[in-house]
Amino acid sequence: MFENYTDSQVYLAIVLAPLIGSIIAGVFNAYISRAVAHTVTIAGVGLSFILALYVFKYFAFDGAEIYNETVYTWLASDGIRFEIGFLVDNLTSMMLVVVSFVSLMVHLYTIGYMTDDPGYKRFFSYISLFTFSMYMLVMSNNFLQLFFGWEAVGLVSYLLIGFYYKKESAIFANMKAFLVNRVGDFGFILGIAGVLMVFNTLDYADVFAAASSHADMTIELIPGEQWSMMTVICILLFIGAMGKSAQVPLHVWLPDSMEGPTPISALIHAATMVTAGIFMVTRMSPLFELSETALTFILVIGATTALFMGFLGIIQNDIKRVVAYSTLSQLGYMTVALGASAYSAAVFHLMTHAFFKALLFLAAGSVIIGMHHIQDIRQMGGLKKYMPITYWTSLLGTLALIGFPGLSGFYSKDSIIEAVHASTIPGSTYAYYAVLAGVFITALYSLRLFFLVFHGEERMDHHTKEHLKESPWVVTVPLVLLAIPSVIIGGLTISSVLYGDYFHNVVFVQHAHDVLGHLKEEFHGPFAMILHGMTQAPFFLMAAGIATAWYLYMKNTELPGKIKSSFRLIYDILDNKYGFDAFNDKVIAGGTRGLGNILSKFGDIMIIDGFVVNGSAKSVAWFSSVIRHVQTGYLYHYAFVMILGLIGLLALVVY
Amino acid sequence: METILFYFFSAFMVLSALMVITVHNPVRAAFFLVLTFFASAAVWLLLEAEFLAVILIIVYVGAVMVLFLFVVMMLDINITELKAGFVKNLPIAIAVALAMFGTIYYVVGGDQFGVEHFATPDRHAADYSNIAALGKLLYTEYVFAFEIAAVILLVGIVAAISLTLRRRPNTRHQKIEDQIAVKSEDRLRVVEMAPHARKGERK
Amino acid sequence: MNFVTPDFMLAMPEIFLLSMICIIMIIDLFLKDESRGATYVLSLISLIATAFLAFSNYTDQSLSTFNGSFILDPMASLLKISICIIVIGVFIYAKDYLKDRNIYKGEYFTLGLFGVLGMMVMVSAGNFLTVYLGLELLSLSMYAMIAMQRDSIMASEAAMKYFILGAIASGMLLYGMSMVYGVTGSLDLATINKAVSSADRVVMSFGLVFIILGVAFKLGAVPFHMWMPDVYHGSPTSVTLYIASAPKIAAFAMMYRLLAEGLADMHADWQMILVILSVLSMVFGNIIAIAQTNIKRMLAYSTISHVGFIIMGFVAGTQAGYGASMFYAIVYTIMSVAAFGMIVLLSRAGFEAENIEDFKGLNHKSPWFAFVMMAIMFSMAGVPPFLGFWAKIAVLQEAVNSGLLWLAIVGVVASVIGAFYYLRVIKVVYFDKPMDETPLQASMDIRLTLSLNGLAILAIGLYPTALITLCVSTFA
Amino acid sequence: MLTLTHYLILSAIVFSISLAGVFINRKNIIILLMCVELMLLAVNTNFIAFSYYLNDTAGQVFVFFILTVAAAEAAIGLAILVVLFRNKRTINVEDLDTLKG
Amino acid sequence: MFSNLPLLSLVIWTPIVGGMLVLATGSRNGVEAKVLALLVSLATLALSIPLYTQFDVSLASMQFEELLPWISSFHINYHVGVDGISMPLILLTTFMTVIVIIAGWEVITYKVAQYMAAFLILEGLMIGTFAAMDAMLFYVFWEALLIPMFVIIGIWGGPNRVYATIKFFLYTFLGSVFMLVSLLYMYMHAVDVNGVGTFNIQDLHKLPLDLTPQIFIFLSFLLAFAVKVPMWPVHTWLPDAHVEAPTGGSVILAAIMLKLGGYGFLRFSLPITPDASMTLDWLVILLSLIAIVYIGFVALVQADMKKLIAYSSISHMGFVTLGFFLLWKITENTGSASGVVLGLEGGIVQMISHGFISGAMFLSVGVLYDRMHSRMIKDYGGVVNTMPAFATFAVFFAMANAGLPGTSGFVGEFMVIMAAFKANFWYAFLAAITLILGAAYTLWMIKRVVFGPIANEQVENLEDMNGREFFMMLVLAIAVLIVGLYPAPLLEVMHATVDNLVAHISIPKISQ
Repeated sequence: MFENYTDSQVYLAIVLAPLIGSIIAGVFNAYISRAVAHTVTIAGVGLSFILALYVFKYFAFDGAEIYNETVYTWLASDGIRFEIGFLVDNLTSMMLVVVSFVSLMVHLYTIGYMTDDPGYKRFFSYISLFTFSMYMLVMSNNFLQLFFGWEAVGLVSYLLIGFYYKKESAIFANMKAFLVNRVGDFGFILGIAGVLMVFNTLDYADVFAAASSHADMTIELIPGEQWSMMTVICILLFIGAMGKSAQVPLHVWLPDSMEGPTPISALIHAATMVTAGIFMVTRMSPLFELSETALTFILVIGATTALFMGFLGIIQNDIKRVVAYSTLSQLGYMTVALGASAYSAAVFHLMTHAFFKALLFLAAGSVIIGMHHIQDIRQMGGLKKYMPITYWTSLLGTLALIGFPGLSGFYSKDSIIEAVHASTIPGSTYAYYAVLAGVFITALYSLRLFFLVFHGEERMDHHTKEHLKESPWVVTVPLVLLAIPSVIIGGLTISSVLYGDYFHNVVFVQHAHDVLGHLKEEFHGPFAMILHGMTQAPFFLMAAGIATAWYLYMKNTELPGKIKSSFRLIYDILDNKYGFDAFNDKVIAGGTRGLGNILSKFGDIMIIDGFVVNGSAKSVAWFSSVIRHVQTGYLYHYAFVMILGLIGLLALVVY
Repeated sequence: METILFYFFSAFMVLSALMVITVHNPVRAAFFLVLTFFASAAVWLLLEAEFLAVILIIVYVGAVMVLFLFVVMMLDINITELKAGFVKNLPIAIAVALAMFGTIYYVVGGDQFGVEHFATPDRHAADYSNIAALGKLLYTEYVFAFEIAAVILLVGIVAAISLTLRRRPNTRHQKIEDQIAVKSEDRLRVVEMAPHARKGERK
Repeated sequence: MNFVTPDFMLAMPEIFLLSMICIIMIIDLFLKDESRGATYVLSLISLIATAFLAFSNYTDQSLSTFNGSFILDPMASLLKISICIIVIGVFIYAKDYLKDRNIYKGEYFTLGLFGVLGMMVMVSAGNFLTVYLGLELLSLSMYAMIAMQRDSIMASEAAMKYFILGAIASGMLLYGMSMVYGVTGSLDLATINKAVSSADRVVMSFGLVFIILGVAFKLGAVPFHMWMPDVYHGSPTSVTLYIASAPKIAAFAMMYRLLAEGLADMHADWQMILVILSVLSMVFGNIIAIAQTNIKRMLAYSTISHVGFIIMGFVAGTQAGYGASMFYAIVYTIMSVAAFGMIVLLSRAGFEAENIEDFKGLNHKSPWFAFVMMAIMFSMAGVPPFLGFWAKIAVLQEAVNSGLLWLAIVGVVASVIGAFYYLRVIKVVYFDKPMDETPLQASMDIRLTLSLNGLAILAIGLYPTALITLCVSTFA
Repeated sequence: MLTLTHYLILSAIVFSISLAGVFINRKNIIILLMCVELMLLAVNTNFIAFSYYLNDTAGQVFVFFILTVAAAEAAIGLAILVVLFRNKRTINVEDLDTLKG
Repeated sequence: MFSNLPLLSLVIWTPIVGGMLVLATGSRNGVEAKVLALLVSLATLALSIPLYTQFDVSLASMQFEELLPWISSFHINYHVGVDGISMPLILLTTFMTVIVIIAGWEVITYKVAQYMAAFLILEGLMIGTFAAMDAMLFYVFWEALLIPMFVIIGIWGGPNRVYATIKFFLYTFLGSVFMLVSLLYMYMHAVDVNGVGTFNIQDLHKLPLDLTPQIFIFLSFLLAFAVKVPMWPVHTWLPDAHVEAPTGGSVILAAIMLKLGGYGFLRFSLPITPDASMTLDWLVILLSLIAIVYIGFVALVQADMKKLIAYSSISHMGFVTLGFFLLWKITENTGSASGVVLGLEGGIVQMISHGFISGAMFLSVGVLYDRMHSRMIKDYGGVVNTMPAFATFAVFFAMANAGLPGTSGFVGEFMVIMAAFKANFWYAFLAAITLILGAAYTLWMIKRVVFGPIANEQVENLEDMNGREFFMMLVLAIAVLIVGLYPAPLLEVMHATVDNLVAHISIPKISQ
């Protein structure tokens, strides 16, 4: 189909199509109609989706060679060339498809969702720009461009979270998101600097090729303490991932990011951008494999995120926030997989999660449209009969999320749990129990949400109820289209992605860490996995979760309130999200401002300016005003000074 | 003999100098200054500077000191007022004088200027004319300086006159040229009278 | 005794000037107050002619006549020309000021010319006697000029103070001369210089200090500066102009004649003393100037600091150092005469622009003269590209060259302190609103001269080569 | 036996006295003027002594000029004094304090 | 076609002479002064372009060199030339001056001719400083440019302008006089081909000096340049000067004048006193890091937008000095010189980039100030509602200021951090904190000023940018983007020069 075009032109087209759409919609904002805006952006993303599919086919089925070429030299200095270039391989092509597909869905969905919004064209411009940035991120062939994409998606995320710029909470959330991400980037850029120091290049291929030969390098961070250079670099890089992929303790921005319009919650804060960290670590597997310490670190962070963020999902009442905490928890799962060296599993879960989580968000958006922008689930209930398509697609998404056997989520999540179980990396035991417990929690909060929204009594007010109806087709069609992969993609691809050789030239795993290779021996096809899974602990935990949710929110609806009051302390802890926000607000932000004030008032104004600068000026002026009185006006004083000077000089010279 | 004269006049000179600065009445001070000059002229005579000794008396005592006295008399100064604060200032004055003298003494008091270095020159012969010697020098070697000195005196004259000469605008002078140049028209005014001016009527 | 007939031609400028003064005095006697302009014009003409004569007399050798009491060398010619030019400026600036205050009398000009003559004598002096006489001729003229504003309490007070202190200082100078005469046996500078090595060291140093006192007093170096603020302040601006400008050149010449020509072998001694004077002058001059509100007084203290710099160049004791010092002295007079010219420009009948506040909003009244004022102030502060900068460079270079790095550092720090009060003047000129809307009333000739003066500060600053070369080659 | 030193010390004493006079008199400017005259007298004595002992007439010539200048100086000084007195009605040294600072 | 013209001199003197002409249009505040000023600045810009197009990037030596004797008795020459370091800075100057002239177009109504002339003269002097190859010529330009800046702040500045401008002047004056003494000292020791003293910078580079004099010279240079940059703790003049300066003054101050300090390090400190630089590099690094971190915190709490940006400038300039002085630490730590050039070039790029960004930031504040006459953050809020176009640019430049990749702000910071890591992990660590702090203070300001609901009535009545303002912002935004997206051409011109510099610095002047 594209034989007449060179590869690089195709890749450029993928990247540039959404960019051009974005520029048209953004720069010529005032001169084009809404229809033009969404047409050009959708056309751009659509084109890139088609091309992405082609590229995917090219790699997945035709077994194409890895493409690694430079587009242009960004800058060259000191003999190091910093370039913009594309690395396209199986991982990239898969990511391209996921990103472009979800993006396309979100574009379509937006036509319906944002229809009344004055910032309609701006929104399209932003999400197309985001798509472009995400492509740049996943297609980069070097650390620098990765960082470019990394920051660019952060920027768009910032712009989109603050999309409703009049809303105080939104503009607070977007700043918070950007800053927390910046903390991650702080580590990330140091990691990149470390890479540059060790390898003197930022090109993936060169770095990975030389990685193992530098494994023994050390760095003296604290005098007398030699640290493994690789560990330092990997942890620094992972700090970047923690920011972007919202791992504890840098997760605080993600729930707040729900201030943005729902489509971007689906696209950015569930399916694509937040998984950039997972993608990055996978990409860097040749480095991470060299440091067990780093892997342990990842494992512990991931497990903590997976479990404890899940807890928070249980008590949230905002429909989007529940899904957001679920996203956090799922990102924890992926991270755990990374820590267990099961990179493929992480990416696999990334992919399945992209579909069903996008689905869930969009469904939530659909509900919000129906509810006229009420997001509190306590005011919902019984929506099933008003919004059937939304209901069914949500159900599929929910089941996929909780890992119901046979759906995509089941395959990916179970694989992760198994992989962690098999892992021997320090911390894996903790991680295993965490992710296991997470299964129960996931089921509990997911079904809680589901029941409260779609079943039970109708708690919305009369006025809302009158206008309650199913969303228009531009909203429901993406739901349906997303539901399909949510159900089937896992089973379809698990054999090749996870246990096949799909990632053979992308992911590098040391033999000692090769848990997936270990699992591969027990894998006998997707169907067998379902059967096997039904006998395993996760399944029972999931079932228990469903049952608990049913009991608490369908059967005995008084109980949650009672539990809440009898476990007040725990509830308060959860309600305060373990105090992270308070800590950040008071200690970090407050401390920073306090320090700034001290340095400004005390350091700059008082000591440097007041004491040294103005002080010396004042003392000269003071001295001047005093010494001028030597000039008394009296002749004999003048003469006296003269004589004194004379005698002084005489004494000096003569004696 | 010379030594005695020297000590006598020196003591005279120093004491009068001290009186100059310590008496309160400027008239007395001026007179003591005159005495100092006299004593000093005597000392100069010991040093064979006859001409200078003479002009010191003539010029200084005769002209300058008289000028001083004249000014003192002319200015109506309240002498009692000028007495205060004398004791207060004494210590510092003594200190300064002693320090100055000490330093000079340290320098000249040694034997740098003793006989070994500066032997007492022979007296000049009786027909030696100090005036002639100086005059010759003044009009040959030092003619330039002499001219400048003349200019300085001119400046002194110009300055003194222009500073002190007052033309009082409201004093009446006799203006002779005006008196001579006067014409009849200036003195005599012919008034034309209207022949029939009625009483009470104004033009 | 071999008497050689003096070569009167060498002293032609002085002779001519003296003759002219006498003529002017006589003419002035017959002039009515309304036609006093004739005196003014005649004075200018005689100065121009004198400058021309000095120029035509130029020789690159060192000639002496009048039995050694008169020296004509390149320095003498250059300084005489400078003095004449500066005093021409002074007279032009002073004219309107005098008229407005009813002190527009011939004596101002004749005494001024006598002063010029005194300076010329100092510049050409070849022995102690001519130095002293020149100095006294200059001083006496100045005392009289100050007191000439007879109804002014301040002027007479200033004159009295200057007179007493000046008399004491010249007494001291004479005392020093007598000591040096005593041990060297001569009044002639060249002879003294030869005799220094065999003379008694202690007495020589002793005399040296007194002589330096005389020089330093004339220059106004701390601690012999006390007269300057009061005299600058108290004198009518027309006279301050005069006192603050050309006499510094003469004082430099006096310093050169006495120390560099007469007592060159005492270099080590006088260098130490001059360094102290230089430091004290730069530091105290600049610091005390900060507290001043009267601009004349401020400029007096500023002069003191400039004197410190003039001395700084001198301490090197090298030919280049004297050149630098002389360059500074000339540059200083150009700036100083311009600065006081500005005061005159702003003054008018019944109004003395004496306080810094009086310069408020000059930029509104006349952007051009605001610029001139700025140029003067920045030049004094030593900011390039104005002339004063090069003067500072020249003397600093000499200080550095002679190993007195610390002196140079003190100098630059002092100049930073000094920059503060110059900036304050510029601030007043440019940033403040005017207190009244009275336009400038100065006549055309002042405006023109002052413009030229200001332009010179900028133009020579942009291309100082000629002047610097002239000064340096003078001593080469 | 008189030596040069004697004369020099004599003049030193007079010189010091004249300096002391400057400080001791805070009331009367005329006395200050007289002190200046004393100072010149000391200098002159110095010169004459040197001149005598050096057997060099130049010193005497110098004294001649000093006397001349001193006369002119006294004239001008007294003229200024008169001007000052007319303005201030006082010749008190302590009253000369309009200019200061 | 231009080969026979004294191009560099034309670039220096056109604005100065033009400024005089503008002055001559008088104080009628007529439009002719503005038009003339614009034409002069455009002409200068046009004249400066051949400096780039005809620049031979392969040469490390001076190009467009001109040498005329000036002050023969001190062997001072009118000697100008450009190399890969100064040429971009000159272009930056000519470019920013045009912007500043446009920025003052409607805003300045008081003494327009003087205003425009001051900027033009300032431009010429700044270019002269960059181009000077004779140390004394450099110093003359360096000091002389204080004068127009002093006047600009003093006449058209804010209420506290007198304090600010005098502080500015004295601070910088104090800084540079010590340099003067050092120059004189070196003049005494330097010997050029004719065997006499010289102020020729290239000869000074070769001047052999012992370590002790080197250290004193280095410290004097450090003081001079540190004040200008400004480095902590001699930075406190900058916030005051910026706050009080008119918009154009702030722009020039931030965009160009601060660069003079950085330029000085490259032209004087490093090559003339390499051994002292090596001995004292820790000092500069320490001060730079303090500037980056300490000032970052201080910037955070500023209530005045201009002050905030001023502090941000100080913090950003910390990268410049940091990059310049990593040299020895890198060699010491890694044993190789790789990364040295990266740091140096990073510092230079940071200077250029900061020129655009800080200029743009101050212009943004100026746009607001012209409408509301307040610089206080608290007086604003929700500006985006009434000024969407402005808000777009404001956010863009804020992001650039925060060092977002793709904008020029990233390039220099990135390069310096990369180099810093090679020298010492903790240098990079502290430097990278700017990623957080820079974003924090910039975005917090944006949040409070631009976003949110309309805060008050004045904000509600704001009008969006007019064509003139839009144009300025657009041009700067394009510049920021170009440098951010494709900095290679910019880097290319400086490679040869920087390589040469590094080669020169690495040879000790003293025999160990």
